[in-house]
Amino acid sequence: MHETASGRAAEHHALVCEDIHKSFGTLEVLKGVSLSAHKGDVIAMLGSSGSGKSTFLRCINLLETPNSGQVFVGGELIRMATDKRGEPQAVDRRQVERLRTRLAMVFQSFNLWSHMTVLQNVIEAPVHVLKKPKREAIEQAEALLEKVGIRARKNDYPAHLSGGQQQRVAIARALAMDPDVMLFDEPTSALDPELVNEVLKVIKDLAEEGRTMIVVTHEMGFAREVSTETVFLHEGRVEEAGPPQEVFEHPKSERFQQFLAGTLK
Amino acid sequence: MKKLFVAAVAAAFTLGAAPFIAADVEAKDWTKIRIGVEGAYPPFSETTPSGELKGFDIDIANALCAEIKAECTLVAQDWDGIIPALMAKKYDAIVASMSITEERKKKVAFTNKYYQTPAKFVRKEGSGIEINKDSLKGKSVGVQRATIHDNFLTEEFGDILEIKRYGTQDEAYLDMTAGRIDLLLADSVALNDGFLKTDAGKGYEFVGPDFSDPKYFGDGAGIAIRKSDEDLQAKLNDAIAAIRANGTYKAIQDKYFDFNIYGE
Amino acid sequence: MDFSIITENISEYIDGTWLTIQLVGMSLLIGLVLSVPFAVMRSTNRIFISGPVWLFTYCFRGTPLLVQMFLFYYGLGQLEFIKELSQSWTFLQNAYWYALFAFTLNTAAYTTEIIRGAIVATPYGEIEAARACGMSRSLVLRRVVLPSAFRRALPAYSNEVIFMLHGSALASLITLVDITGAARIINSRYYSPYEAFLTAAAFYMALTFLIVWGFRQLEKCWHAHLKPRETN
Amino acid sequence: MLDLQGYGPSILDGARLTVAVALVSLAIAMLLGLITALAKLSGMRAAVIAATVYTTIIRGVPDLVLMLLIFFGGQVLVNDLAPMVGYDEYVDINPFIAGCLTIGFIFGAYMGETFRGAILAVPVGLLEAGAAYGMSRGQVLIRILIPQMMRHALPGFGNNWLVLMKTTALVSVIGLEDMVRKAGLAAGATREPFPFYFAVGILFLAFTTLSVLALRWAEKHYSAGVRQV
Repeated sequence: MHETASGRAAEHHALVCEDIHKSFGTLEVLKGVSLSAHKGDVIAMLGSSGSGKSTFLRCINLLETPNSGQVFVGGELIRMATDKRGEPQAVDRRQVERLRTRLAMVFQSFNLWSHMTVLQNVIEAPVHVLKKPKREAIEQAEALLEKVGIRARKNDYPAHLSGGQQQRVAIARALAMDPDVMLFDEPTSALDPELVNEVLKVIKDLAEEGRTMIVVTHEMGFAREVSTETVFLHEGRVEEAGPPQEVFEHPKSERFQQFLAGTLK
Repeated sequence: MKKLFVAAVAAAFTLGAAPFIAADVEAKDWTKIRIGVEGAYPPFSETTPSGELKGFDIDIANALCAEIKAECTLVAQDWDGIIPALMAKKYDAIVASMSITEERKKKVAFTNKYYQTPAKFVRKEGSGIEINKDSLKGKSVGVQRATIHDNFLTEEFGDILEIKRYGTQDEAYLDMTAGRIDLLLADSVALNDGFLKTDAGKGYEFVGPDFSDPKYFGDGAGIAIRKSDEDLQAKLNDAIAAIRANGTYKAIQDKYFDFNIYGE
Repeated sequence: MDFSIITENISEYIDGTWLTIQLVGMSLLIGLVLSVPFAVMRSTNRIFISGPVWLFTYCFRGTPLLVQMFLFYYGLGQLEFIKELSQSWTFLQNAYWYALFAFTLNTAAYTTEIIRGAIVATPYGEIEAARACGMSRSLVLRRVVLPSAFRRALPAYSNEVIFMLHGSALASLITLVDITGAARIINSRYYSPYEAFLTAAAFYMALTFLIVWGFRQLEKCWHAHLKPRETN
Repeated sequence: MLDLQGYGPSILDGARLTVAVALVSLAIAMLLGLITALAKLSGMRAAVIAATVYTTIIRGVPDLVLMLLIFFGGQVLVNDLAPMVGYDEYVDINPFIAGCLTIGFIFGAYMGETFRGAILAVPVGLLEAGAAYGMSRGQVLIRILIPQMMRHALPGFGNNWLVLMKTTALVSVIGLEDMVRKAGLAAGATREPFPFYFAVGILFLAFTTLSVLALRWAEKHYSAGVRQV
């Protein structure tokens, strides 16, 4: 498998996904989606709800296991097979766990651990998964919290923070893993409109630093301004992809035109 | 939900509550007497599979009732509540092999004795336990709670023996055969007929002397009544004398025992 | 009320209290230790793992503790091999261990269901976030699911502790002299139910308040994340 | 096996009594529970204090101790009090009544808490609507509050019922011939406790199972007219 042309090409990419298919029961959500990201790429994924963009993102770190297709992280193929009941399964759970530490994810609903304080949330995985010394993890966490502008609240519990603050903590939590690729799953969709910008600003700063990111979003302006490549998904397929200037100004696909005009629901 | 509630109450009453609930208001002419018995103290009183009471105490109670021409109801009651229930007027007399002791006389009145037997220890054959302070040290002994035997053990051996107290004599027998206690102390006849002579009692034997010190064991077993009911006490005393004289007592005794249980 | 009965026999009650505390404390401790793996097993969707645990909790929660205790104490005592064993292992002759055994399994069954309920109620997103960090299954369980489940289970568990304290009074029915056992001895010695049982009731009340107070302290530090935000 | 050395029928007899005790106790508990809940919500100082003391005592003292206290102490009390009010004959508290009263008394406190929560869950608007149509306070209580409350109370009620049923085993201690005591007598007489207590365990399990099924049905039934979420 490694010896395919794409396999070799994958070695030069931070992330390569090839022909991902995913079905839930009889419903085929992804019908062969491919994507590759070089180091420093910011890929914005657009699409109406039900287009499969979140599912695709979850297939990358195997929160959902694809029915077929290949995922390479830093050139390494995640090995998958089908089990006795015909369900796709990762072959080596250890490998998946190891690769996930390099693919940090930020969720739509933050998913902070409610029984831990802000600081505990951020140092949890570095200490217990990456086995960093606790002191070092705390130092790093405080710097990251400073960066997302929320260090003053480090001893509060998530339930006592606003949505925007929680999402910034979640971003700090992801950064603490020092990941190769960051996955954002509609990071601003659950936020009140006035809180959206504080989160987008943090993500923008990360893009400017040269972080490799895949952002599933509804924020068109953000995609246009920040991404190096914009991908439009429709009904489980890539309808349009390319540099933002190109796709936003000269959209080829009729559906993407409708989407931009706000008529595609 | 209201319907459900009414149905529940109705069901409960038809299921067998009703007979219990009628308030008992009776005049004290002693044509009706309710007698408290135990039901777990063979051979004096025990419960058959069908739930009936039988035994020496039961027969005596019925014979006495017949003698005073009263209509009797037997009420089964666990031992450690048997005196409080009498005082609370749950019944009028206790025919349950209750020894006549000074301690109890502070609370209730007694008729003359209707039998008298000594207390004895039982041990497992071959256990080698003797009834002296050295041999008994650290041994465990089963006894029925709140009996004269309990008092006797507590006072005389409480410091060296481990006393295990049971609600019924039957439970003490169960633990003896389960090997959890080294000795039993109880009425010798109860032990003999209720335990040693049964299948379960094989391999166990009496040990040590008869105990009948009146300080603990009183003056035999009598019928307890409330102190205020002197007329009933007189009636019962007459009845005991009568069944002793007319052979009824001997007939009952011979049904259960092959010796004179009345004592001296 | 005759207070001299109480004062003269206070040492019986104090000894009884000590036994009650031992029985309740030990059975709760062992029961809790058993119930955590049971609850985890019960939460899996593999029937041959969760099934036996379900059966265990169903039987122990569906029958009275009194019957369980009698079944263990008198029922097992009847069996030949237990009789033989207790000849060499004399501790088997002591009612204490049977009471402890029955209480432990009983509380383990209830606690298993309490913890299982709390595990099932873990927000799924928190589990996903942990997996997305690369945590292994056991690490997710240890660091995220169980700590948050324990916190959620605390109020229900404090009730279970109080029920267990109440249930321990049954030990007096198999010759043990706990608080209730002391009261029964006093009652049968003096025929004074008020003095005997009201004193016992007072001792239990004191223990209950102690437990309630203890759990309140625990909730203070464990439930900080649920408190409404402080306004300043 | 069903014969149990001749004691089978007697244990079944005891089972009947167990059910009777459970149902009568339940009736008492529901009544007391409703009174307690209304007392706590009444806002009247004396009523609130009385109800709080009641629930606190029940939460603090084991059922067995309460049962022994009411059985041993209650009879003495009643018969000490009876002459004072000029009633000279004896008043009999038999174990059935003592048992049902005790269990009803205990579970009245738990039912009270359940009902209180359930009443608080009824939207005030519904009661106001009743009042707006000219219903009296009593009518609002019986026609609207209680039927509405029942649905919210059902899960807690079911729980209390399951616990209550198992608590009936305690009446065996005060000499009531329920199935546990029948099993005890049979165990003593045959010297073989295991099969009897085992049978009683199975019977309790059967009662529990039946109750759970009935409660599941009732929950469906009382959710009629309520949208499933």
